[in-house]
Amino acid sequence: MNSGVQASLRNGREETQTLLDGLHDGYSVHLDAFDGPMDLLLHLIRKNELDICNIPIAVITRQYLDYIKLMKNLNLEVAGDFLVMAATLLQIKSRMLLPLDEPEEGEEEEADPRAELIRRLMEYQQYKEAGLLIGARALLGREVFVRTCAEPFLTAARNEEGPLEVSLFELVDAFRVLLDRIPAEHFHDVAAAETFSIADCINEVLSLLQERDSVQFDDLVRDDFTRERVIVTFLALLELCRLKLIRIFQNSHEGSIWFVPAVIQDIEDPPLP
Amino acid sequence: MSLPAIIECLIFAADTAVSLDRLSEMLPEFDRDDIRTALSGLVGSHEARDGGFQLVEVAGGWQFRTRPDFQQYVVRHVKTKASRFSQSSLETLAIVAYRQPLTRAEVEHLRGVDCGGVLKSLLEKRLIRILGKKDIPGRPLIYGTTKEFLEVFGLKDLKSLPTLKEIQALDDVPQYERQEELPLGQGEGTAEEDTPSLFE
Amino acid sequence: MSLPAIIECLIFAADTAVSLDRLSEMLPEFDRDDIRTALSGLVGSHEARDGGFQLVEVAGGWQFRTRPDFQQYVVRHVKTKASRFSQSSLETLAIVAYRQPLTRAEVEHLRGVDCGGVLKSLLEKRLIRILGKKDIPGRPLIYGTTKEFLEVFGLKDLKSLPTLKEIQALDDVPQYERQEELPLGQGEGTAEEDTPSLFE
Repeated sequence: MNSGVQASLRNGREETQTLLDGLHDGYSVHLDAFDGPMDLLLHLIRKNELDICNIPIAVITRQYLDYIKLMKNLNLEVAGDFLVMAATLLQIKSRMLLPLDEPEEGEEEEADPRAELIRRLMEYQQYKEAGLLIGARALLGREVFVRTCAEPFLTAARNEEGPLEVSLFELVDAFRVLLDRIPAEHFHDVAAAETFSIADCINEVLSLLQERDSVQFDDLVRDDFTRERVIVTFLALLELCRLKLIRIFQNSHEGSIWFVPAVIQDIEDPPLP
Repeated sequence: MSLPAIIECLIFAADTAVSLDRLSEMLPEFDRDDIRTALSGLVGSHEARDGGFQLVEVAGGWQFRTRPDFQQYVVRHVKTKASRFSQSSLETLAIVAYRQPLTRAEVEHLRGVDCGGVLKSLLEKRLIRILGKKDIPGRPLIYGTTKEFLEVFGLKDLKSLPTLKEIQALDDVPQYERQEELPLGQGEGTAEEDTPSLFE
Repeated sequence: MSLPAIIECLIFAADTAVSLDRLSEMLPEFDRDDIRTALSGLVGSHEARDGGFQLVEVAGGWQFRTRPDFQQYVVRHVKTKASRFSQSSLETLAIVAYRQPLTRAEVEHLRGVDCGGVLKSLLEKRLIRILGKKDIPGRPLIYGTTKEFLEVFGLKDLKSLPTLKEIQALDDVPQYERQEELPLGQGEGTAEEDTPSLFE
C-alpha cells in the first residue's frame, strides 16, 4: 500500500475500495453509466453510505474529481456538465473551510454552503427513483399488447368532421422537413442545375416501376432535387400518364400519390417475372 | 396460466386470424389436440358470455370480432373519431401558419406540388381562412390561420407558435460545454502522482 | 342487446382507450351513470374470467389489453417495440410528468445535464409535447406529457404516477454506522491533506 491509499483510508473508510469496484466492473461501461454529475454524486453518496443531508463535502469532492480524472485518463470525453459540478463542489468546499460568519440578516437558513446542492440532490434522487418505477411498469408494445387487428368497418370510414389529432411538434417538424427538402439556395441556382431531360426522367421512372409494383410521388422527388428537377419529374409523370404507361392513385383524400405501371394493373394478378 | 387463457391472449394480440397450425407451432409445449379442445372451449365460453364480441372462425383461423348485430353502435365511433393529419395537410398547414398571409401560389412554390385540394380541406376544417385578395395582377386569395387553429394546438396566440429555431435549439449543446479545462487543467500534473496509486 | 355488451363492443372496436365522456357521447340514449355502472361491471366480469386479456382503465379511458404475465407467449409472434427506455429518458420523463408545465432549463437544472437531445427524442416519440411558451423573458417553450405517455406506461391518469419517495429512504443503512466516521468537522481537516494536491 502506498501513501495515497493510506491517506484516504485514514480519512474515511473504503472510498478507494468503492472506486476500485467501479474499475473492476469494467470502467468504461461503468463510467458511461453515469447519467450526468448528479447521478455520479448520488452514486458516490450511496457507495460511501453517506447521509445525503450531511454530505462530507471534502470526501465527496475528492472522489468526484478522481472520477473525472479517471474519465480523462481513459480518454473519455468529460462533458461540460461534469466540470460545472466540479467547480460547484470546489466552491462549496472552500466556503466550508472559511470560519463561520456571524449569520447575516436575511439568510440564516442558507448558512450551510451545501444547502442548495443537497436540495437539488434530494430532488434529483426523487425523480430518478420515480423514473425507475415508471420504467419498470409493463410497457405497451413490450409486455402488454392491445388488439392490433383493426375493426374493418372503422378503418374504411375516414372521417373529416371529427376532432383533429396532431401535436405542435409535428406541425413545426413538418415545416422543418419541408424546408430541409428544398434548400433555399436551390431556388437561385437554376442556371447551374444539371441538364436532366424529361426523356431521361421517364426512363428512370419506368425502370423504378420494374423493380417495384408501385412508387410514391415523394419517392420520386428526392431531397436533393433542385426545383427544376422536380418540375422535370412532374412533367415526365404527366407524359407517362398521357402515354397510358402508368396510372395514378391516391388512397385517401390528401393521401400520398402512388404510381403503378398500367400494364400490371390490367392483368389483375400481379406476379410477373 | 391455463392453456385457454394463453390461446385467448395469442389470438387477441395477433393482427390476423390465427390457425390451429400456427397455434401449435407457437405453443410447442402443448399438445395439438389439447389446443384444439381449448379453442372450442373458448369459442363456447365467449358465446355463453353473450358480450359485445366473440371468437369466430374465419378464413384461415380464429379471430375475435365484434358481433355483427352491434354494427350500428360500432359505426358511431366514426363520428367522434379523431382524425390524424396526412403529411401533406400538415405541411401545408405549417406553411400557412408560419408564412401567413400568403397565396396559394406561394404555398405551391414551397411544396412543389399542387395544393388546391389540401387548402380546400383545411378551409373546410376551419383551420385556415381567406384573409382577402392580394393586390397583384390576378388578385389571388390570401390565406391565414383561424382561431380554431389556435384551439386545436392549444395556443394562446400566434406568437406562442414555436419557431423552427426553438426546435433546432434542442440539438444545441449548452454554452458551458466550452469551458473544457475548468478545474482539471492545472491539477493534471500533480494529480498524476497520487490518483493512480489509488487504483493499484 | 344489453348495455354492458354494447359498451364492450364499442371499447373492443376502438383503436385507443375510450373515455366515459366518449361513451356517453356515442350512446346518447343511455344514462351516463348507467354507463359508468356497466363499465365497472364489465371490468369485474373480465377479471373474473381470468382470460388472456382484460379490460383496464388507462389514459383516461378503458381499453382491452393482454395481461402482462402472458408476454412470453405474445412475443412468440408479435414483434415487440424496441428496447426499454434509457435512464436519461426515464428521468426526464419523470421530471416532465411530475413538474409539468416546465421549461427545458428547469429540466436541466434538476438533472444537471443538457437535455435538448432527450427532450427532442421524447417529442418525436410523442411521449411529451410542447404546451406553449412561458410568460417570462425569452418566452421559452414549456413541456408536458401526452396521452400516449399514459398509454405506453399503462397509467390511468397523472394522479396515478408513483408517489415521490421521501428522501430518508435513500438507503437503508442504519444511521449509527455513518455517524461516527464523518462528522464534518474532523473529516474536513484530514481530507484537506490530499485533496488540494489534485488542483495545484
